[in-house]
Amino acid sequence: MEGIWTAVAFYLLAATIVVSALLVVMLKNIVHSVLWLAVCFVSMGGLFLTLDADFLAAVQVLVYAGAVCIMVVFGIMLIQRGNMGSTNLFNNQTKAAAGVVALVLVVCGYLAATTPWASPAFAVPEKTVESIAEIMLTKYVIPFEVAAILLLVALVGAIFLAKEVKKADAHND
Amino acid sequence: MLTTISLAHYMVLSALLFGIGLFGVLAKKNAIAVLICIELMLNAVNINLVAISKYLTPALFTGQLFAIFVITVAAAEVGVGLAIIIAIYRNRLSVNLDDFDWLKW
Amino acid sequence: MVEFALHHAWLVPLLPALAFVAIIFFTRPWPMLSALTAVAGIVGSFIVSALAAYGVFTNPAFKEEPLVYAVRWFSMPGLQIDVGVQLDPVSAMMIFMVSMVASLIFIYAIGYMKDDPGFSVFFSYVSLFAASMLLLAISSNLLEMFVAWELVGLCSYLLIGFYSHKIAAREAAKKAFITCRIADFGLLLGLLAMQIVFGTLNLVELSEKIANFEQYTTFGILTLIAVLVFIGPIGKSGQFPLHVWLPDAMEGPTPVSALIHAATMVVAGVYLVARTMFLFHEVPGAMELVAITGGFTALFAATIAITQREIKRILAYSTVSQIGYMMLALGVGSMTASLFHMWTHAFFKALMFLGAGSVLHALHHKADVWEMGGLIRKMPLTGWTFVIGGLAIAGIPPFAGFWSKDEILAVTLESGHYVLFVMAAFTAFLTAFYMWRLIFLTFFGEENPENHPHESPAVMTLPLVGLAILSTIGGLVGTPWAPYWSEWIFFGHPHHVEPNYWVMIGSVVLAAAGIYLAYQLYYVDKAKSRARALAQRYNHIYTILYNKYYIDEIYLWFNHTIVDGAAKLFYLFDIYVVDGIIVNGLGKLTCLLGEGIRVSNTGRLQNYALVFFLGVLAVVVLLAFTGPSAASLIVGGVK
Amino acid sequence: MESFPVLLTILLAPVVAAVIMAFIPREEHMLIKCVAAAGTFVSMALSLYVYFAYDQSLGGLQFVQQVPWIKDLGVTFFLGVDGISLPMLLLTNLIGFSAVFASWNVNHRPRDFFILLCLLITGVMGTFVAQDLFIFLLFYEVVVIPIYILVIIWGSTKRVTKEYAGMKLTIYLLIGSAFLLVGVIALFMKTVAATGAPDMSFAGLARAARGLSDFDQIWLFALMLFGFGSLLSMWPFHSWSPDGYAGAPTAVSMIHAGVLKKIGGYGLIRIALYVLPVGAKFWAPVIAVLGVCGVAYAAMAALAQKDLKYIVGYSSVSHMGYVLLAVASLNVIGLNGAVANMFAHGIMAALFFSTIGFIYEKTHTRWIPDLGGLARQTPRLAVAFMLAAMASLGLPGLVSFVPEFTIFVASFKVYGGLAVVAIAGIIITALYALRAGANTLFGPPRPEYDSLKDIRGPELVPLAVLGTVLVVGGLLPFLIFDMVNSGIVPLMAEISGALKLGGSF
Repeated sequence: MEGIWTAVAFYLLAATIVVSALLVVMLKNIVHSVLWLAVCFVSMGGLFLTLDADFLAAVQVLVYAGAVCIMVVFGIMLIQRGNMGSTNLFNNQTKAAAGVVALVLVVCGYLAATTPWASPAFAVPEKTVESIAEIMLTKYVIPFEVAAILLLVALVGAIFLAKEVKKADAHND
Repeated sequence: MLTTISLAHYMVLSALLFGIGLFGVLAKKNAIAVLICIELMLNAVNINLVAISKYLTPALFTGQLFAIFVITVAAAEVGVGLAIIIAIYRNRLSVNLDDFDWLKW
Repeated sequence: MVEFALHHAWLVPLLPALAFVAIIFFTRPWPMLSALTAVAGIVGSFIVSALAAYGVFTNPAFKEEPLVYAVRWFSMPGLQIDVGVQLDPVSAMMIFMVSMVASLIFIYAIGYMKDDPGFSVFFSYVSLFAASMLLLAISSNLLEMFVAWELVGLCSYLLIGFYSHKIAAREAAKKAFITCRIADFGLLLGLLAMQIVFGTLNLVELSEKIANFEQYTTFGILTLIAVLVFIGPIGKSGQFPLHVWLPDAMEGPTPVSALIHAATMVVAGVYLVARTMFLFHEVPGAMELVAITGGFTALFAATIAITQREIKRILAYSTVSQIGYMMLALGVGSMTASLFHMWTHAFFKALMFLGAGSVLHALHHKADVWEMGGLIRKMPLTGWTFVIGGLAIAGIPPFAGFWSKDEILAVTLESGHYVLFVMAAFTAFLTAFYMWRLIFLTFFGEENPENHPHESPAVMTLPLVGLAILSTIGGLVGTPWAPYWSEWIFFGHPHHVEPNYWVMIGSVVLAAAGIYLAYQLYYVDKAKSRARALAQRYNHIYTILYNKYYIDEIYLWFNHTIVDGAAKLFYLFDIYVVDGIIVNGLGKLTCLLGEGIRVSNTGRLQNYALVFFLGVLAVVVLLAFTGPSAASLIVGGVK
Repeated sequence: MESFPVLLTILLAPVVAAVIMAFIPREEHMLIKCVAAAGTFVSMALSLYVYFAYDQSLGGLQFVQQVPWIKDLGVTFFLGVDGISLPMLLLTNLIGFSAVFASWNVNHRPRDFFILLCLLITGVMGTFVAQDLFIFLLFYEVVVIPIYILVIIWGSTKRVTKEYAGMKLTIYLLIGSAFLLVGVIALFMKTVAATGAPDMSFAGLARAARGLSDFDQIWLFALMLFGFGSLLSMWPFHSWSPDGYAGAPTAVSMIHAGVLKKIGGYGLIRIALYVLPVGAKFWAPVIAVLGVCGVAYAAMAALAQKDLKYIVGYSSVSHMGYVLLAVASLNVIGLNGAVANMFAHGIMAALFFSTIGFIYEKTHTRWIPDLGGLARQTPRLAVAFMLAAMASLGLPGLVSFVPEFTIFVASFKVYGGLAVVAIAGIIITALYALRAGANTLFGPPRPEYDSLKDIRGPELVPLAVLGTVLVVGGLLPFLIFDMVNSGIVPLMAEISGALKLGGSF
């Protein structure tokens, strides 16, 4: 019985994800795209719940829907002015891109569908957070720290890049 | 068959999402849109990671852990990417990727 | 002394060569010292060769066995070339004659070249010339001979072009060298063939091997070799059709003309054929070729000579004609007669050239005989010695030319070449005519009031006297009644021609007739109106003869049109086809390819990503559907 | 004395000079030139010593130095000379020394010029003393770079720009070496597969290559023939030669025409023929035909030239045709002639180019119609020119006659009619050489050149050095031939078996 609910949840979430992702790509207004992106991210969080990854779901919603989307919106605000109606257009290699993507889908879909996956031997343990914490802070502590440093560096780098370079400007003027 | 959600379902979903993201990356003019679509692709990967973690190695949690790392990196990437786009915009007054063909020389 | 000379005969060419080196490097700033060095070199060489010749001609053993000594020049398995000296009667006679005539010419040149800015250089060149010629004469090896042969050519080039600031001299020098070069090509081929077939170029060894040539090769090949070898003499000795350079060689200073025409360069060809007589002797066909070439050239050049106006040019054609005689004699098989004529010709032709030089010296290089006249009164010594020369070349007994020319006619008749005999006899008549035409126009008749001639200094006239004496008595060594010559200089076995009185009388009559005709036309008829009328009446023939049958023009046309045209064609082919289409074409193709491929390089990231994903897809398909082995083939490096 | 590394010293003397020059202030022109001259003089003197100290009766490699270098590839730093390489080494140093003096008047960045020149000389020398294929290729590549720089900076632009000339020269050299490299690598792989022990030395390769199949030998030889052939300006891969020489500065023309080109012929004999005799036998007719084509074709093309350097450029193509013909004859006489002719042509071409360099320097033109009558104004220059021209047309008594004669003997024997065409080249050569001489040196002197100064002082060195060799080598040919012969005979003895057995195609 629980399987059916899981299935329903999966199909609903999957549909939301695919549709919102399509909208992200298709819409002509970049702001709308970002909004649909948020929808997509949130649904993804839901999908993670169906996969027994509750901590990840939380992270997903926090980081993606909460931080990334907002950041992108700010980015758009800094850049796009005037008419937002046609800020998100296709370029002239759209058809070729569609072809490549179709090929990718065919190949990936075929491979995903035909590969004989092993079935899980047992269920996912309940205490996901503890389990993750355990390996993250023991076995993967160095990547963890590196990730932290990476974030810091990215932060500094982003600030540096986005900062207005006064001298260059003066030079340009 | 439809009712039991197997790994293949997630795989196909992930492939779909990846394809949509890829399409966006290849076909959108706006640099920010491309950035967004890259996020979609990364999410597709995350789906895979988590799904495989659940269905193949439920006890190890490495899949989930990697997903976390991916999210971290993605966040950093978005930050830096946006910063780059802003810097470019400031110099070129454009975020249209069609205008950026400096790699030609 | 004589022994020393015999065993040190290599000094003969070496002494003038040393003089050359000494002048070039040391004495050049002091003209007189240079001249003395040169004269010392050649006189020393003359003394050695005289002693050597004495040694040879007093020892009959030399008739059978030449004295040969040689050192290795270079060698490798299958090819050894020695350089050395071969003394036998022929070479002894040759070095004696060459060094004697050259000594006289050198002395004469001191006077003639006086005040010339290139005095020292001149003497260095003529020294080298003499050295090369003497080397040619005593070589024991055909390659050594070829070296000398070419060096003679080089010296003639340098000397003809001595007044190189004159375009005519420059062109004449070039012409001489290249004409001879064409001939040398044939000679070189002949030498190569001999080297390959017989494995040696040593004269003695070759003569032995060619006597039994069947062991080595066929008769056809041998004939071919002989013909090839003969091409060389055709060029060097100015035989038809390569005679064109000889008259132009007059551009050099007069002593050079004498040196080239009388004793040295042009007779080198005759000498070479004589030296390789063992080869020609085996192939009658080649002998015929030699005889016909000689006979034809003799007549041909004589006809040209009768119309020429420049004094040295007439002499030059006369030389061509006389060399023709020598070739004729060789061709009919008489080396004796041929070399005898060479011997006498050396004296009287040198005499006449030096006489002509004396005239030119006096007239400040006015060369047209029609503008001269009566010079004998002002320049008696030059004039009378020239007359002796004229008598000698015309064949009036007892002067030297008579004996040798008579012998040639006799052997030609004896060998049964009647056509050639008639040609030769007619040539004798023409020779007497044109030579005396020259003499009457130049030395007799009325004086040209524009000229202020004066006799040349003693240093010039003394050699003239010496040569005149030799021209008078030089033939007495080979009269039919005292045939010393044919006892020593022969091929195979001594061949003594019975005195043929009909031929003798006939040739004297012909010569006298020629002289008489010239006397009538150019001396008795003071206004020369009959001569002019004759020329007028036979205008066509006269023009053709005066223009030397237009052979120079034909060659010039060939050279400038065909050769240069071909060269231009080759060059254009090189620039536009080899370089243009192929080389630069490849370059252009590369550029074009680059341009083409550059289009794909849009510079747009998304475009690259598109292609990149196609690639990824390809790899995925490869890995997924064909397995790792095929993939590793393409991706590589996977083990 | 045996332990003294004399070859290494020869090799390093110019390098040391170059290093010293690098520390001299760039304004000290005279000092720089003197150092360059000293460096090359040491090399020349030592190579003369080696030439005469070499024991011909013993033969083989002497003055050997061997240091293992890359074990996995069987590479040793292997220097040594034999009768084939020694004349080439001597030639390099004679020309190198002369080239320094021929460039005595270079005043545009002389320090850079002479440093590059010294490196170039070292590179060329290295190819001749190396007895290891790897080292040979290494030195060969060392040569290319200085050449390019020298041409594009100090070259001259006439019919083609100096940039074009330098580019053409370099690209041709590189294409040639690329094919060569493919051949060498393939050869190496094949021999390693055959013997299992990597050995890059010529002798080792030759030994190992005896086991190769005929087919392998043939296609490997083809690659090497293309590589060495284009270096030797084999027709139709010759077109870099006239343009390159015309664009290059005097010293580079001298070295290039004099010795660098000879690397092609040397390699053809020392490597391709020695290692792959069966291939050589297979390709010999082709080589002969190309050689004869080169002789006749280039001589005719030279006849149509009006630029002095182009004449000599084409003439050198023509003379290299003789070398090819000689190699193709595949017998002792021919190979002797080939090596000796390379030596002779090197001396002659270097003298020719140095003379033309001086003429150009003084009159600022190489265009024959603009010249004339120089013999009056600059007699020594005229002597040098005529010496070179006469050597070029193979005048006996000068160094090139005997080699040409031996080549003719060898090729006439093997190829008959084909050789006759090549021999006829001597007529055309005479025609263009004398024409050039006549129109440049003789005729009425031109008033505009009245103030020209004849060559003197250091400028006389090329004439003195090269002219002496020209005459001495011509009068005493055994000095060269005995040496060459001592190298050729053992080489032929080693491959004669293969030459007889092979060629089943």
